[in-house]
Amino acid sequence: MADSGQAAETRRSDGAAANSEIAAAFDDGPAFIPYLAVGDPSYEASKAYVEALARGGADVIELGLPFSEPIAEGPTIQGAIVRALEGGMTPELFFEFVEDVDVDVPLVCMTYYNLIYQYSPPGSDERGPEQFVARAAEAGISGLVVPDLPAEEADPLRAACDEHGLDLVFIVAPTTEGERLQSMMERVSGYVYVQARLGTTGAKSDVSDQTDRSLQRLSEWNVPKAVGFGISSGEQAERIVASGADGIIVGSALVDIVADGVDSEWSTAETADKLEAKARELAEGATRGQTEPAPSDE
Amino acid sequence: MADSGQAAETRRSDGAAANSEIAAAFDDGPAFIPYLAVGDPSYEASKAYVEALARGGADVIELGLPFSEPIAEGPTIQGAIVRALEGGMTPELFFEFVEDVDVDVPLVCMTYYNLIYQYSPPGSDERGPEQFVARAAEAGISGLVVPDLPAEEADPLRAACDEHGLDLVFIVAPTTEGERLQSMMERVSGYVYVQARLGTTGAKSDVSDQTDRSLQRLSEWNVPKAVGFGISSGEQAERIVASGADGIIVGSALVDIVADGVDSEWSTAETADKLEAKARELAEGATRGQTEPAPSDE
Amino acid sequence: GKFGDYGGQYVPEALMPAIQELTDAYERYVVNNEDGFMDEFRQRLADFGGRPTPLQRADRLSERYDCDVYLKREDLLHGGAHKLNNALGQVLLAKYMGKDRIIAETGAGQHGTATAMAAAHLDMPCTIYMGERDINRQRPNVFRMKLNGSDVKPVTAGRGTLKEAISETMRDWAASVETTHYVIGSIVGPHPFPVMVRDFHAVISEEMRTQVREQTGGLPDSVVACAGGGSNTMGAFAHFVDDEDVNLVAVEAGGSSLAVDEEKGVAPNSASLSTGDEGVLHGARTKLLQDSFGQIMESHSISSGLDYAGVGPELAHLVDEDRVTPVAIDDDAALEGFHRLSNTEGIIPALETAHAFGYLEEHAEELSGTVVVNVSGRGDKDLQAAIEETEARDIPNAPDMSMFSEGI
Amino acid sequence: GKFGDYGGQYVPEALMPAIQELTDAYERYVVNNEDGFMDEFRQRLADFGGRPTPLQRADRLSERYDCDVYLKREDLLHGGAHKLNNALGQVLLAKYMGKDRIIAETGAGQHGTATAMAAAHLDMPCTIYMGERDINRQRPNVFRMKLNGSDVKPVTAGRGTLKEAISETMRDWAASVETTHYVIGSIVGPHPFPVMVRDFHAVISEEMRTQVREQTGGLPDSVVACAGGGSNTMGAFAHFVDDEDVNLVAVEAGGSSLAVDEEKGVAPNSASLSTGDEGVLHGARTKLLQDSFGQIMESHSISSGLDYAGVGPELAHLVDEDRVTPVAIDDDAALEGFHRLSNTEGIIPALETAHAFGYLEEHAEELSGTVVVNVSGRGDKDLQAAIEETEARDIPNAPDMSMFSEGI
Repeated sequence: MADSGQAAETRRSDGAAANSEIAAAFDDGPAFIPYLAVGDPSYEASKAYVEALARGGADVIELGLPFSEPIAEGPTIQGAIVRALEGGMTPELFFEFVEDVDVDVPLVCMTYYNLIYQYSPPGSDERGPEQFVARAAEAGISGLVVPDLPAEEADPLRAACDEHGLDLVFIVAPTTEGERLQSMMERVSGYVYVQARLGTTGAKSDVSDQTDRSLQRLSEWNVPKAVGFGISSGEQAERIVASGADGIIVGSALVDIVADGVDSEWSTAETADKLEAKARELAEGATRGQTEPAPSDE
Repeated sequence: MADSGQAAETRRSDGAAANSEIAAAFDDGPAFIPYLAVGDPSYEASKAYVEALARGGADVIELGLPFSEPIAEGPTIQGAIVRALEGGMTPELFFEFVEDVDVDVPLVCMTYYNLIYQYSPPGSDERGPEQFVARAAEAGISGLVVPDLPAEEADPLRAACDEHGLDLVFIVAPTTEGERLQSMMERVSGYVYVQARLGTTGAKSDVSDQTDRSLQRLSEWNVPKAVGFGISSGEQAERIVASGADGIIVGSALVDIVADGVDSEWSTAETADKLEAKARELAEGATRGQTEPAPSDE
Repeated sequence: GKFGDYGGQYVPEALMPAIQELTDAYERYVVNNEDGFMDEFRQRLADFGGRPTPLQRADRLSERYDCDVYLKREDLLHGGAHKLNNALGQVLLAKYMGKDRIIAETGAGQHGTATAMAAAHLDMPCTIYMGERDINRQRPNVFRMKLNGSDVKPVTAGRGTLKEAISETMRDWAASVETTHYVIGSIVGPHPFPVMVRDFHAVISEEMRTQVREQTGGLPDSVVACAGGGSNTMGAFAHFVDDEDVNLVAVEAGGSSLAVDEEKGVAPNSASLSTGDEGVLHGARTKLLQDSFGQIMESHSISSGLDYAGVGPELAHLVDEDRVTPVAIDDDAALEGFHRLSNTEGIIPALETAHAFGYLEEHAEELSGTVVVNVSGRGDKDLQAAIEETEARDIPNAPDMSMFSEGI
Repeated sequence: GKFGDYGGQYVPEALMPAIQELTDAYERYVVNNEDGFMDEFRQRLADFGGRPTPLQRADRLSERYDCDVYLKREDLLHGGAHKLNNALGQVLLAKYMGKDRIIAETGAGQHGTATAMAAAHLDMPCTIYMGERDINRQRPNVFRMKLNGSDVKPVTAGRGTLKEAISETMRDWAASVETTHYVIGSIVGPHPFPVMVRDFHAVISEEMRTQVREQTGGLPDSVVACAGGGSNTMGAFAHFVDDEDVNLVAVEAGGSSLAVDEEKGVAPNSASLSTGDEGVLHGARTKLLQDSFGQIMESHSISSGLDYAGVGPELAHLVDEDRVTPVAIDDDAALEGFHRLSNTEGIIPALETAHAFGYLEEHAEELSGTVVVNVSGRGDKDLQAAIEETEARDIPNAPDMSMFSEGI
């Protein structure tokens, strides 16, 4: 406990990741952070897809642990969650998946607070964030994103993360300002998830200029800024990174491929190949963004 | 007008019929007074039926001039009225029928007040009771029964009847008492229609002992008492007359035969024969009632 | 029992004693408040019925017509229409008279449901006659009556509609008159029904008068109410009849046309005040839709509650006296009024009531000052009809209803 | 924003500024009546909504249970249920906040229709999200919303019911939060919704308290209200919470059984107060029906308005504090209560409300003194459901409904 308290203090003072793997992912140029819901549409397929993302150049992977009421998600990711739940995904299976999946990038668990709040390890009667984070750490999770957990309600989870060396990623919206921004800055670690525009998750062809303004608001934060919401092409990835992002987060554009695979009855390998190709496009776009000058209005 | 005023005065003082034919009908033993709706189911058939009733022994015949809202009728006579209206019966056709039908008993028109109130002779703009009664008298009608015209509202019609020598028959219900009875006694002529029981028209197998009480209430009236509502057999006719009635009125039991004829597609002659037979049964019953002693409870 | 030449008691003799007994009871209990009848009536109207109903300013309509439009919210009365005022009054009166049974007839079912509610509330056995065809068209209302414990008797005679149900109820009454009260649903029928039903509904204009004074400081310039038989109309007018400066507008159902088809015996409207002739129907002399022989015409309106060939004798008289102005509003304009109140004021009116809003639109140039409209009922009962009738027409202010083509 | 451990603001970050802006507006306008907001709200509730609603003694029920049963008649509010109190309050608040658009979600359609009415009344554009399956089950309500000028958006995701509609509305709000107010329909969701919705409905118990004192001279012994999300419940309880001698009974939907089928993720009831566990749903920590993993269970009730897996955090807290007694009443008993109120008192209650009358019957021996039941809504919307559910059971006090076997 003393140790973790110290870790938290360290994090808050220097903005560094609590988890060294996540910190490392941003060391080496812009990070490409793809998202998939675990178990969509099955445990095995999902494993192949996540491994394909790693091959495609992912620096960190966000793994969705599906919750029945995903209020922050757009229809695309909601569809993935429904498929995963219908396929029998549970928190325990999720952790087995994390242990099982063959990738060597840090894994971040994205889920809703009730699953964390209710979590109890097999055979235990105790429930809650501490239990969840302990199991996540044991399975090899490096960080958490909890879209319905605002900074104000996050202290119990933050403490558990500190204790177990996990990062807790917060989402900054275009509307986040003032005290709230401050409160998040004090609690965030690993990276900050910069929401590119208002709305829920979902691939869009336009990427708002709100991104630029958001990045400016966060310019003083000592934590990598990863931009998400609506990125679907290598070109967009390039622009975002050129605007100053330290990383890009892509979910819906990848989930769309999984959904197409389900609808069109592609083989797992076929879908995995398409995912890998898309990942590569995005990762390369991000890399280009760093080396190119920022696009001007001319 | 002076004449008719005098006639009215005469009637009211001695209770005699204004119309000599109706008076005569009761002279010769108990009167059998059948009812049919004119035009049910057609002008021609209806003519044959009325003539059959005369052959069967009718002393007076009540001819229904059909009105679209027959609120005092039971379902049987309502059915007859619907058939007659659908067959095209109108007040003018009704009067032609009266002129046309080959019977030598007095004819009484039974209808609702709106048809009287609205009546205007062909080619005339004037409407109302005076016009109606004039035309009825001309056609050969001897009297009127208007079930929705209480004595209190009857003065205009009473005056027109007096002027044209028609009787105006009122219906006395089992519930009629006191002043209302008095008011009717002052206005009635021809005969009084004694309603055998509460309710609307319709053949019933029981004839209520309300009849006896009603006849007693009217014992001082100087006008023949004809009992109606629910008489359907010679036996009932006999009992009623034996109880002191001067006549019996039968409608629904006869209309039932017409309705059966329509339903069973009997020929007009066939229906007419059945009507004649039924009329004979009723007329003979009535006659027996006068000669037999009144039935006792033993 | 007379309003000029109108009114009277044109009923079969067997019913006269009941009519006289009712007249006597009306005078004792309703007119003279014997045994505190009217106090109990008013208390029950408040507690059970929800009176007083509000008088609400309609902001959008006021702006549209450049005057102050106020809505008297009878749609908020228990059951969803003004009908309960009368039904509760008569059932309570029957109790005071010692009757142990209630009968009524109903066409669209509004009067039947109000009577069934009142009968349940006052623990009175109740039988309601309804034409078989109407039963099939108004099944939710039939179900409501049954839920309230009433016996609903189908009438199969004739065309199976209101006319036949009235005849059948009269028959029941003629046979059961000693123990039974017949609850007539409008200001029609023989005396004392027209005055009694008016008195029970007069609470509408009594409240209206107080409320409009409180809100505007004066009397209204006009009071507008739809008119079928005329019960909500006289209820809304009663306390203003003596105020000669208050225009009283009775909005009738103009149907599809004011012309008549005498051949078929059909008037494609229910505008007896505007187009009817004097005659005798259902116990009273009044204005009627009838053919030249005096046969009653089949009337028509988009709103079944206005669909009646007669009208209350008192209204007929007030029209002859030029105290009440009759206006006919056709089906199309009524539907437009229905949609206007729904989408600009958040109140879905009954199709009957909608005629009054059709009047506002069509006679906008005549409106000025304070105009009070009686919102006689809510439109929940009319949703299916509104869909069908709107689809059959080109109503500019209707929402897209394509998803409801197959009904709701 | 907390009730013991319950409540809070568990929402996506993008919504937090809106939630904070709303919290600020709630404190200024609702709590402190800035710019006379509460005065205008109350005036509109009176004129447009029909407040105060009556407190009526139920004579037959009082006799049956040998105590004084009073009915708080929220069924008489415009729209037919208490829902308008809140919808009108929030739409008016949105106007004060300068928002120019309203969104809401609805399951059975009651909150949607109330919101659509309020939006029309206050001239606010309104979009209502509704699951496609619910749209097909509740077509009359959909039509009412469209008539009131609202845009009804079908949600096709998932099973097409309330849960999906909530997600879709959240999505809209997350994208439009700067111009749009999301009208939540119960005392659920993130702070300030639970307190704000309670405050808008608290007029129920405020009136109740005055009325019961006027009629009985004292406070009630019990206040009984059905509880789904709990808005009518807290509305009926709010002004009695500090009166420790007044029993507060929250009647939940016991459905067909209080047992759960964890395998299928189905709880055949909606009794979250009686059987739920603490968790986080739709922005607040409260009692929930959830499986051992924390996935939300599909709840069930004969009354769609009670069919929700969560409950207001304030109610959850009051239950933990033993201030409110939760009681579960199953579908059968609710239906029997539905029929009893209909045929003995002349009031057809909503199936939600019927649970409270099921409670009276099943807990008759516990009743004494003055018992006030909140009649949260009328049952017109439930006629079809009542037929189907009654036919599927043996309900001794139901009328013969054979003619309705094919629906109404």
